[in-house]
Amino acid sequence: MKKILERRETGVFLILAILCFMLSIISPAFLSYTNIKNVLVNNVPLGIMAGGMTFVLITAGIDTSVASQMMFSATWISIFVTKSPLANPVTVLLLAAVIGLCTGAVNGFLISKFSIAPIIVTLGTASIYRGIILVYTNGTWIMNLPDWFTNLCRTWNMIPLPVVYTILIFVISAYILKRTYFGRSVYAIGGNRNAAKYAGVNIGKTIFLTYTYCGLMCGIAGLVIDSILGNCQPSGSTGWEMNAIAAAVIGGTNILGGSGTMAGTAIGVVMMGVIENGLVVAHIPTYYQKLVYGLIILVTVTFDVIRKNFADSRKQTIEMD
Amino acid sequence: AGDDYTIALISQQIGIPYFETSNVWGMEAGEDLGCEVIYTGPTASDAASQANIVQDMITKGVDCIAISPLDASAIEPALKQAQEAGILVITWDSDVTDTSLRSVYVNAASYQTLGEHLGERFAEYMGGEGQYAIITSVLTSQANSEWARYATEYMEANFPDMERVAYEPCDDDQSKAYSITQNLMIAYPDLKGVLGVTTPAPPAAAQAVAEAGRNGEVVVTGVVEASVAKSYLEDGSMQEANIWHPGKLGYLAVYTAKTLLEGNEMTDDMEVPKVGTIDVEGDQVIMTEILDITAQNVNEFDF
Amino acid sequence: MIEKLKTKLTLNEIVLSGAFLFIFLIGIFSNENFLSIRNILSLFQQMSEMGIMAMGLTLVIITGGMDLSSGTTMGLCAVVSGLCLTHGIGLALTFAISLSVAVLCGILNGVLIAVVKIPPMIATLGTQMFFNGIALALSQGNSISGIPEKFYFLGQAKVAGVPLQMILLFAFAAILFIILKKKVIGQQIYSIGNNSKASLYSGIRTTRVILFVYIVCSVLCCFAGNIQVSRVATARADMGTSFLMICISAVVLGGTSIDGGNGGITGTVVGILIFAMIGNIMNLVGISPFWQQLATGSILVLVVVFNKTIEMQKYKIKSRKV
Amino acid sequence: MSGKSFLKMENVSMTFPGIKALDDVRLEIFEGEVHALMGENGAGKSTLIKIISGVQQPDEGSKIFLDNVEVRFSNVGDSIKHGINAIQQDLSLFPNMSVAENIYLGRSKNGRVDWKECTRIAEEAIAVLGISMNVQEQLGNLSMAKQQMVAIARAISFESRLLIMDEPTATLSFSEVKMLYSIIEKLKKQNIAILFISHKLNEVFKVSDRVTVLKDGKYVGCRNIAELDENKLVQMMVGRSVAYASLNQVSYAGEKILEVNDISKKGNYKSISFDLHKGEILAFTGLVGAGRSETVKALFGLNPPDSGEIYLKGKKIEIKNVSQAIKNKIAFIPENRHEEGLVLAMTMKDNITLPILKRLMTSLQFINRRSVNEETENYVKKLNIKPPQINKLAGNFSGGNQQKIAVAKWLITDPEILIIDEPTHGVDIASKTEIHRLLKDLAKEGMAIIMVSSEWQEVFALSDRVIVMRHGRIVHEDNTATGDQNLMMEKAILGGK
Ligand SMILES: Nc1ncnc2c1ncn2[C@@H]1O[C@H](COP(=O)(O)OP(=O)(O)OP(=O)(O)O)[C@@H](O)[C@H]1O
Ligand SMILES: Nc1ncnc2c1ncn2[C@@H]1O[C@H](COP(=O)(O)OP(=O)(O)OP(=O)(O)O)[C@@H](O)[C@H]1O
Ligand SMILES: [Mg+2]
Ligand SMILES: [Mg+2]
Repeated sequence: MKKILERRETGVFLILAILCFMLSIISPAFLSYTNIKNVLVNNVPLGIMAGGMTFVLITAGIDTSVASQMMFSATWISIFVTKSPLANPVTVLLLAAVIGLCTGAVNGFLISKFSIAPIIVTLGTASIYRGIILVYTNGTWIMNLPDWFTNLCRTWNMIPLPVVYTILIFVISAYILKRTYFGRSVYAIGGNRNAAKYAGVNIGKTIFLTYTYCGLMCGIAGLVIDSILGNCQPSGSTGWEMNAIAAAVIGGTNILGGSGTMAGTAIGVVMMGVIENGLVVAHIPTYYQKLVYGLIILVTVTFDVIRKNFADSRKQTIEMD
Repeated sequence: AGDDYTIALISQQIGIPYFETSNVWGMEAGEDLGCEVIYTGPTASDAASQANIVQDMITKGVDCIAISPLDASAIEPALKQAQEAGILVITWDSDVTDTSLRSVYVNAASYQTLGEHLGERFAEYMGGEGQYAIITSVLTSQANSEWARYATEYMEANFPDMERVAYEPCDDDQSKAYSITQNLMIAYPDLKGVLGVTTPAPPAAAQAVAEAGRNGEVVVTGVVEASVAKSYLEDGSMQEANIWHPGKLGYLAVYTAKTLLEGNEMTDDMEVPKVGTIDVEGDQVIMTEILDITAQNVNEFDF
Repeated sequence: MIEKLKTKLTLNEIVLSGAFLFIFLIGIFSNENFLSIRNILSLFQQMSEMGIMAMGLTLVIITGGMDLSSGTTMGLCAVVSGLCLTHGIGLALTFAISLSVAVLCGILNGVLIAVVKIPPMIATLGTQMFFNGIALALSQGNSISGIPEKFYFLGQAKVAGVPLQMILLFAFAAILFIILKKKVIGQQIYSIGNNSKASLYSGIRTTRVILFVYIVCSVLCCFAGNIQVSRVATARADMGTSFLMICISAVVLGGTSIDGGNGGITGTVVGILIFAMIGNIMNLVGISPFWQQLATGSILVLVVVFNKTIEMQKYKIKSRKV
Repeated sequence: MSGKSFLKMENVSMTFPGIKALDDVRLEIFEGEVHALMGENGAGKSTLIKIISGVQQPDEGSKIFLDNVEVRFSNVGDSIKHGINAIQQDLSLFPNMSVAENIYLGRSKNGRVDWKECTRIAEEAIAVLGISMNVQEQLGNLSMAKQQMVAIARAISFESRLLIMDEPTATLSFSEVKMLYSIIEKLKKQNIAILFISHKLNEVFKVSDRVTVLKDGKYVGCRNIAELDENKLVQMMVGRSVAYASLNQVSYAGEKILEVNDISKKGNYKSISFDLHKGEILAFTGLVGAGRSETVKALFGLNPPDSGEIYLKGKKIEIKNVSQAIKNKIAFIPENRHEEGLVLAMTMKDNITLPILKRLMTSLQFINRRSVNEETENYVKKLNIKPPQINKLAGNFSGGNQQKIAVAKWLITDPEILIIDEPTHGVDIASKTEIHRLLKDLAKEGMAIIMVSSEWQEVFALSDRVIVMRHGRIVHEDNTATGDQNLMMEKAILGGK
């Protein structure tokens, strides 16, 4: 019990709960099945990206190319399913994975091989990935994705499939982080890079794999967003990388590396979704929505940091009788 | 070499379907008329970078700048420079505030005409009553804001029983438009219609409506191309698309530019190949009708 | 001569100059108008806003910080100026109000970062949305036109044929250069970027210096905003938002380490110039702007990778020789 | 001791840009021996063990043999696989992870992490040290001393054949050091070889069997410890003999300058009262984690008290932040010069003049390069900093000289009270005596000095008065010259009545 109270996620979860409670008073429809489903489904692509981002942030890195990677994958997938006779659920999933692994691996390679600051590499590759699909498609949308494809993300017997996929992905990712050598190396590198090296962690390989994994997540997010929307807008989702970072950080991932959990990120993503949904549900005038949104995020983060600083300053630094 | 003109066809933003249609037709016009057309525009809705592009086109020494201004006044200083450099300036699709800065405005419909038309058509499907919402691109987009404003004013004046409950930006991102529509239907259970004044909005709204199983209960109309609207019109989730032919507009812009460069004039009731008859009123070349695209006639359109 | 240069210049400066020359040559050979005075001046006119903002960011990044809110600060200041001007407030007062808003933005960032100790990326991610929200709320999303003509001097006037904002760009560059290289605060900025704890223990008022840096950054964004308002005779809340990523890229391209502690203004200006030239050349040649995005990203990655490769190579050779 | 050779290194060279850290060095370690590696700061000791543990790769031509088979370690994993484990010089742990995981990490190579196994291994390792600790606790929450113990537990928990310790005792005080000795004995019995680096000569003579000495990256020699005495060893290391004289006979104590009255801070220190006089060297000692650093930091505004008063020259003052401390002419040289003391990536002159830059301006308010250089050179001479290159990056000096730069940096502010935390932490014997002499000279000129030190030898050699702390409280105070040294030690371990 005490453990649960101590955990970083508990605080955000409480804030989220209070927010939901307030919203449900303002509008009873907020807690309806449809609304909850909408909030969850709409944030699935962001959530999957934020999951990959969590890995990257824990290593004390950053990936500003996630949105570009997602649309990169989404664009090729939509072209594939509309043009190719080979397209079926298996090949599409394979394609998404391969594309994601490739874009992620390029990031990972550049970052680990040349030890360049991740933010620079990913800023660069973000424009490259986005540039490639825009040049290729000229920005035109790819419309009318086939039914079998959009059905992959339909609601089945009241169960929204994309949410199921996301839960699955999060559980697997949490398992990787918690239970595998790779996962623990991710924490080790973020916590103390030199110490990790001395402990025999292969830094280059782990960093490479981290970005590749993040790419894989983005590739899958691309598949899901296509399937949810039924068409593909290559210029879409700009700026989502910041949302993904914000979601992970709100969920307790330390941007300086070393800590963070999938559960936290899941809460962070839902929190972002609820705020966005809540602003509309609470009938806040459009012009003030961004203001309120920024304010909530600022307050959440500030509150958390102040709490942590205070706890640190009160910390027993030596053993006293 | 005198008739080897270079025309810069500058759109508000490249990479959105509407202007890509103009691009394709504009290029075609270039080939038909034997002049070089450079199609360009900012990659994001950023008025200052459109001004940069105009400056670079002046430097490049094009003969004519045909521009659809992102912002009616932000582009004026750059156009002034173009005029000073002796370059023919025409506007198309939307106009500048200071009309002395351009020779001709190739007009499909003024903000007011389209805005009111959108309102009228939308209201008809709504039955003249009920709550509705408008989805725009970004709050700072001038054309979209103006259309929304005129549509709202029209409905306020003519249908007192209609109430606009929300005005939301979707950042020209269809996934955001989609979730906004869902949110709106939750926030306003009595919502009876969604008007999208930017092309990603109506299809996304239609999809959200269809998924909620409320086809027809929630009216969706707005500015969107026939090809994008087609499947939604056919499955009944969208009622109507109101737009002019953006391709023909691009074609007409290039045609007008070429005509003026050659020293000729555009005249009323003139027959423009591939476009049709046009009206000329003062310094505006007007491409007649706004298309009302419905499930019945959607297959007649090729854009 | 070359030997002398070699010892004077760092590796990054050589690579950067190489990239610059390369793109410059492409410009010359791809379009005859590229080298015209007119084009050069308009190039500087176009890059000055971005350049001024990037210089502010340079300072912030040298302290090991980050200001993601700089773009929206620029938009906010633009909207504030626009509103003042269209409500008949005089030029001087408008500037004063706009600058005070910038200072407030800088103080908010600085306090969150230096006092509350929120990591800069996170703090400014929050203020980014917040400032943009204020700008949107103030302008109700409209673009504010009808800016009085007396305001046009800032972005449209020329002094002896040279655009005023270009002069401003170089003036700011000179001032910041002197601050960084010759002033106490400059050295303190570098030392905080290198080791903020040691700096604190050395009696440097790190909180003040960080506040100063974020305020300077916001003020420069304010200048960039006002110049743009004047140049396009309109004020919009979204002004500057598209600058952010390019500016960060340019700062890094210019040799400032993203982890702080080193770098300088000159590199940043060259970095911005490179990006501006890419856009300019592509416009002149008539290549789709989508290629610009591709080219910008590729140049960034190529230069940085090239830099690192040579560094590693040099390291190997050197260790063999000794 | 003539065991079987376990590790043999020949012709080992290591080149960094611009410096040859190791030049044709050799080293041979037998099974089950304790081998000391000695040398001045910057002699290349840490570099050599980084090569043995696979952190760094030596230049071509270097040869490493294990059991007379030539090997190459391309990463740390390789060396661990061969049974070589190291405690690196800087504490290499993960503050965000639990104690258990800190000990366990680096083991599971087949991909899975077994948490039960992890806890088991950690508990066993801790038990071997004979201390008790909750292994699920997050490491960052532990005191520095406990963290160091975890590092040791981690190293011995591996099935190693060679255990390398790079200055393991630098942050430990004698009771933990004693424990370490017994562990070393135990390991020796299991035929595990130990490579040991320390600047404390007595330690070396106590535990080691053989010693290899390096100087300036070159091999000086390898001896049985029995063949040596302190003088001979120092001669090998430094090239001359160094007198480790006791300096505390002369006291220059004058009028009272500082009075601390019953200051407390929750979880840090409790009821601290003491006086400080001009020209006096007051030592704070005790076990690591006794709260000495916390206490002296309070005087520099880094850890302000919750209650109590501080009087400077009879006037009550408040020191809430660093700038107030500086205004009151108090200077503080932190214990960790890398993290807190120096800006390593800046030149020596920029480091030294950083605190007083505002004074060195031209009339135009620009930094006056000439006076910066002059001031720096002045202190380079005064403290005999080597090499006297004022434009060299601080990080490129050897440890002892870095410490001198840190001292210079604060002397330049002309403080009345100098607080110095672990003045000779990790500093070699020659530099240590120089720093001691320097501190004494400063006291002679009237400066009041507070010194925190874990090294009894240093405390007794240098200070006029000693304050012993334990668990955040003062348990004993005495004059060094007249006081009973054994009593002091006892108090530090067992506490006062
Ligand atoms: N990464 C590096 N880059 C450049 N020079 C280095 C590097 N690491 C060590 N050196 C240099 O190599 C030499 C030997 O350093 P090393 O750390 O091995 O000394 P040491 O004997 O362990 O000294 P100390 O007793 O102070 O720990 C020093 O001159 C140091 O400056
Ligand atoms: N749990 C902790 N959390 C954060 N910092 C800590 C913690 N424990 C110790 N420290 C820091 O580590 C440093 C050394 O701590 P230690 O417990 O050794 O204190 P000390 O007895 O004052 O130091 P020493 O005896 O080594 O001079 C101090 O600066 C202290 O602030
Ligand atoms: Mg060492
Ligand atoms: Mg201490």
